[in-house]
Amino acid sequence: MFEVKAEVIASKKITKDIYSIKILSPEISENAVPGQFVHLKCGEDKSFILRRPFSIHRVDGKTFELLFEVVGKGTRWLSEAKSHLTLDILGPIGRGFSIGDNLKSVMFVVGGMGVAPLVFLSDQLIKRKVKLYVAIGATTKDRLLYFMDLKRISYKIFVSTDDGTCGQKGFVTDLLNNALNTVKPEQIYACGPRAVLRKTAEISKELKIPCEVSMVERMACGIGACLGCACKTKGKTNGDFEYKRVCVDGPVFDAEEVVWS
Amino acid sequence: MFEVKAEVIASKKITKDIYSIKILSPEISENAVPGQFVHLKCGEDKSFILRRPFSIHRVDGKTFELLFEVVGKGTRWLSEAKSHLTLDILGPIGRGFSIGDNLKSVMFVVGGMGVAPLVFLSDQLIKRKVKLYVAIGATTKDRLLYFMDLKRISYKIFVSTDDGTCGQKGFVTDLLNNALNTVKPEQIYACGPRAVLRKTAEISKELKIPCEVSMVERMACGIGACLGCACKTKGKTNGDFEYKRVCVDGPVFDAEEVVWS
Amino acid sequence: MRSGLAVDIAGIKMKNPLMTASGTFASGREYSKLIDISRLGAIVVKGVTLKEKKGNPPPRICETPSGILNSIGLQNKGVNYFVEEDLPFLRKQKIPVIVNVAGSTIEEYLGVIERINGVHGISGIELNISCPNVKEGGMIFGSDPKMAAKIVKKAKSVAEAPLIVKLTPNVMDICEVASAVVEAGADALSLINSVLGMAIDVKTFRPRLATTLGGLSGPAIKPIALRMVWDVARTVDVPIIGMGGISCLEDAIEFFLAGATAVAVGTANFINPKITVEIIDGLETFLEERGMKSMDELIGKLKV
Amino acid sequence: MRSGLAVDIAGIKMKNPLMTASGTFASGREYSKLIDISRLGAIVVKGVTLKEKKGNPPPRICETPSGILNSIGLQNKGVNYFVEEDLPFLRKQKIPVIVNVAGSTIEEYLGVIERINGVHGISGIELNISCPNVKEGGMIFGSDPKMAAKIVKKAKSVAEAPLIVKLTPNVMDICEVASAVVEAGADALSLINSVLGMAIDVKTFRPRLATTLGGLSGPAIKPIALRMVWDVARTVDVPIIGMGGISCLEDAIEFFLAGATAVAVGTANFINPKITVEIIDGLETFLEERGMKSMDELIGKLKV
Ligand SMILES: Cc1cc2nc3c(=O)[nH]c(=O)nc-3n(C[C@H](O)[C@H](O)[C@H](O)COP(=O)(O)OP(=O)(O)OC[C@H]3O[C@@H](n4cnc5c(N)ncnc54)[C@H](O)[C@@H]3O)c2cc1C
Ligand SMILES: Cc1cc2nc3c(=O)[nH]c(=O)nc-3n(C[C@H](O)[C@H](O)[C@H](O)COP(=O)(O)OP(=O)(O)OC[C@H]3O[C@@H](n4cnc5c(N)ncnc54)[C@H](O)[C@@H]3O)c2cc1C
Ligand SMILES: Cc1cc2nc3c(=O)[nH]c(=O)nc-3n(C[C@H](O)[C@H](O)[C@H](O)COP(=O)(O)O)c2cc1C
Ligand SMILES: Cc1cc2nc3c(=O)[nH]c(=O)nc-3n(C[C@H](O)[C@H](O)[C@H](O)COP(=O)(O)O)c2cc1C
Ligand code: FES
Ligand code: FES
Repeated sequence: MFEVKAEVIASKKITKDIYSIKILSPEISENAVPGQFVHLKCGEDKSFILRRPFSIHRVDGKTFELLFEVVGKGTRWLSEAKSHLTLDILGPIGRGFSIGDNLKSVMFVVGGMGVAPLVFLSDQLIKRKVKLYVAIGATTKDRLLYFMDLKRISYKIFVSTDDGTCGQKGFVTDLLNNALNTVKPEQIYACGPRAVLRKTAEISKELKIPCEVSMVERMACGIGACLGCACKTKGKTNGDFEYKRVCVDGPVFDAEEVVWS
Repeated sequence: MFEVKAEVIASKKITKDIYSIKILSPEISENAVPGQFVHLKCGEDKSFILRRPFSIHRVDGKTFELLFEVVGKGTRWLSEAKSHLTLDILGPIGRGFSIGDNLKSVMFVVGGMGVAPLVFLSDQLIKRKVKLYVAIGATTKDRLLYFMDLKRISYKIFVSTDDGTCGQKGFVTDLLNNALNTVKPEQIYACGPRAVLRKTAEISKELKIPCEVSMVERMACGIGACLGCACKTKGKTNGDFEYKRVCVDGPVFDAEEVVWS
Repeated sequence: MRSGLAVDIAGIKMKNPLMTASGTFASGREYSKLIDISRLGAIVVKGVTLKEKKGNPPPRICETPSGILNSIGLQNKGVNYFVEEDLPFLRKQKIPVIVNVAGSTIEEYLGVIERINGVHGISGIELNISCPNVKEGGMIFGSDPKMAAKIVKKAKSVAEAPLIVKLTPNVMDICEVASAVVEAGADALSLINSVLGMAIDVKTFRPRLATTLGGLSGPAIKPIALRMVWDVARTVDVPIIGMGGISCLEDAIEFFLAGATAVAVGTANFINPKITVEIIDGLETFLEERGMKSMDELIGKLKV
Repeated sequence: MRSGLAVDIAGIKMKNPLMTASGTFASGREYSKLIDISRLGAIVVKGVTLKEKKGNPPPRICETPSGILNSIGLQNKGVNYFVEEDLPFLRKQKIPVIVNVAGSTIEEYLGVIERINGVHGISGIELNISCPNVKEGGMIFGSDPKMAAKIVKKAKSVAEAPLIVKLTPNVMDICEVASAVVEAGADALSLINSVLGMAIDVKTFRPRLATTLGGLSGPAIKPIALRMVWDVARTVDVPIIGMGGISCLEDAIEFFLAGATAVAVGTANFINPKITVEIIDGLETFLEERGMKSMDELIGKLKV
């Protein structure tokens, strides 16, 4: 992990409220693995605002990209960051996705913004010639981010939208059971709202497919010191539990490890 | 008094840490009298920072100017305000300098940034063909703001700097007694640090020259409601006192009215 | 204005739940140049004492992170001046006027109440037993449940208008004081007054306020105020006027959810003089968008 | 490093007066990746209990104006784990290590103290009778002067290392508690712990913290903390560790002027991990520029 002052190289509006930003940092770019995140200072020098966590969306040489949605003051500020602005960034942080050595086929379960880290992961999987299936859902057609890219690189793609404007009407997990009747991935990676992760965990457990989920929690320090970002996980003995830190013990957890209740 | 959203027309660095800014607002410009001030929101929309008071430095048609020194976060922000930025301003506020109907000659006593409202006042006095004397002081030569302009329009100018880089070494009030031996203004207007105002008040009382001083105090509301900006003044009966509001009862007070202790 | 925003504080009927916090709005005259103050749910005036009070020496104001410290010290011209000079203007606004009553002895409090009893145009009394900026009275009365109950009981026996008691946050257990004053007859509570604080100028090594200590207000104290409103709302059965750091619609809604029947805006007026009416407009839209018919669907509706 | 920055807290010799606030720096390992923690005056570790404590459910953090609310709930793996797993790393830093001791019963506090008695590498004990985020113990002990004195007396009779007592701001009169615990044997005081607060999500109508209430920290509480340090410093004769909202050099200086012998930085670490060492560097320059030879020329030197 590094603390760097890194320059914004480019920034782009993807669709309403969704932006991507490209940042120059050899330290972070060259050390990052898919699933890791950066912890970023938003706002002017003197303003007191906690850093905000963002998944590493894509890496290209000495640069990396973030993909984010404007939901509050931090992301609003970031959406206005222009080229040449210097950002204060901690990263790369956390446990990323684990990619088994002889992995042949995987399925992504993507809910909304959950696509962000999975694009980085897909780049690595494609390099390794892993067969990719994708189940992707969003509230509406316009929010199906990277849909065409994922369609192009995946062997098969399953789509849902809450309002039915594209693919099946409903949640992405509604079509997961059906999808898993037709394709048999060796591994599932899920990223999205908690409800999506939870349901995916259930289904993959039933079908005995290993599954990793990328958890989201409010963070303060982002480096493992404050214990703010608790995720309830199974303890060493049966029935016991332990709060792990999403920032450094995760954000990617084995779905079986998480206590969802 | 108005609350206006007014556009910055121009902004200029005068010297180290000192800036002027020109603002378009017919409401404020056309209603202002010398000595009044505006109460200005500094900082981005959502940041919580009290408004800051600034004297109206100059008026030209529908525009007015401020002259200010960067001393903290509010003035720093204002120094970075670019043309076209919209400012949230309350003004014009307060009791300005009173100019007697048949006034023939006046003296300015200026300490440092105190020059700001006196430039506006001088414009009006010159129009009325009042004879102007100026006693001006600053820490050092570079801080003698508007010195050449004041020199040009004044009948006689007396100068001091704390470090002796221009004029007499010492405070402006040190040369005031001497100055008032040579010139006999009917009225004194003083603006600057409290020590300058106080000493000027003493001298003018001794010499029985009417004197008005422009007071400075921390402000919250700036419109007379919070009683934050107290200035100790003489009460109705002997020995009694009353806290008046610098924002609306001042900022210009009769020097005799103020309790200086 | 829809009647959906209407609330009732101990018989004081307000067309909406937005009030001004005492001492931040004087008697409304100044702000009436910038907003239509007749749109307010009610106006709470600056603390009034029996005789003129000069207040504390300057500096009286300083800024802190997301807040301000003040040490005004209840400067006011006394209750007679208020009734004769300020009230006529307020009456014309046709909104409830609530008088913040202060004093350094119980007798003084009672004297003010007696003077305003029956005076036309006064809808309520806010008993200020929580001012942190005076040496005598104020917070001292409000910190001790027994003392607080004693003064409230006497005030209640004299007061003709509904009696709202304003509580200080500078206590260990605000619920204890709240219960005591409600028991003693308070018709409603308002909280919180400012929090004791201090700031130092590191250039001069001097306190930033002439009085050294002052009252902290503004967004910085919002989490503290909200916690206290929530605790008190579950403890007593009288309506609560919530305040402390409210500076936007969302802040106000937090207080309603926590159990406040009405809210007061203080320090935020200094930054945005239009904030009260903006919150009124925003609140109307908020209820409308959610199909809520009255404030009852919001007040105390925190989901825990 | 100049010796001019050196201070002594009840026999704990520190090369400079900058410490970390308990619970914001874990046991230093995480931050050691970003700064040279051996430069700190001392490190105060996260609260340690006798047995493992699981802590509170998430969300445990939320942001407020110039502050944060937390409800960690003293999650830690117990004193044995601390001594065996964390301490060896800390010993290598060659700076004083102060253990923040917590518990839900007096026996538990004493148990922790006994376990660390005589353990090499522990320079002091910070008795945490002020945690707002646990149902039992914590703040309850620290709010009542008698209870506080009782536990301090017992702790003092057992403790081999200097005993620092950490006070809660959630009281009416912190001086009363301070006097009681000093009387009972406290060698030093640290203040303040976080202030009870709350925040609500107006979209979901739910509290932002799973526990509803949490502890407010960060710049928002600085005026409150400073006021308490100033009051306590004039009341008791033991050294004070000041904390609450320190996020830059000027903030630290305010606390020294108010009477703190050392200061601790908490929440600000989360935003700028280098803040402690930046303040150390800044403080050295500050003294130098003013020709001050030691911290004594700064501590308590407020001009009133
Ligand atoms: C490991 C991790 C990776 C993330 N990666 C991405 C990403 O790649 N792209 C992206 O758009 N977002 C990502 N997020 C979420 C992102 O951190 C939040 O959206 C951001 O912090 C919001 O900041 P804000 O100031 O704009 O919103 P705020 O004003 O702080 O809050 C607005 C609303 O956003 C939600 N929110 C805020 N912070 C969080 C958080 N930490 N976790 C969950 N919900 C939150 C809450 O509902 C809140 O009410 C990630 C979060 C985590 C923990
Ligand atoms: C009626 C009036 C007219 C003024 N006119 C001018 C003007 O024309 N040009 C100009 O440069 N300044 C003027 N001032 C002072 C100006 O308001 C302050 O310099 C400004 O508010 C500082 O804001 P800041 O955020 O930069 O500083 P802050 O960060 O708030 O404070 C930095 C330091 O500046 C000083 N300071 C801040 N505010 C005030 C204040 N209200 N009064 C006195 N000292 C203060 C204090 O020493 C403080 O420590 C005027 C003040 C008043 C009351
Ligand atoms: C300048 C100022 C003056 C105040 N004067 C009074 C007063 O006279 N009586 C009173 O009960 N409260 C007084 N208060 C407290 C406010 O009414 C309010 O309780 C407090 O400021 C918290 O609300 P806020 O954060 O919205 O300002 C005053 C507050 C300020 C800032
Ligand atoms: C996340 C977090 C965890 C904390 N844990 C502890 C703790 O275990 N023991 C303790 O005495 N104080 C704890 N505190 C309180 C801090 O040590 C400190 O007293 C308080 O945060 C005020 O300082 P600050 O504003 O600089 O953070 C914690 C504070 C935070 C923010
Ligand atoms: S955010 Fe601090 S431990 Fe994870
Ligand atoms: S600043 Fe509020 S009365 Fe003058």
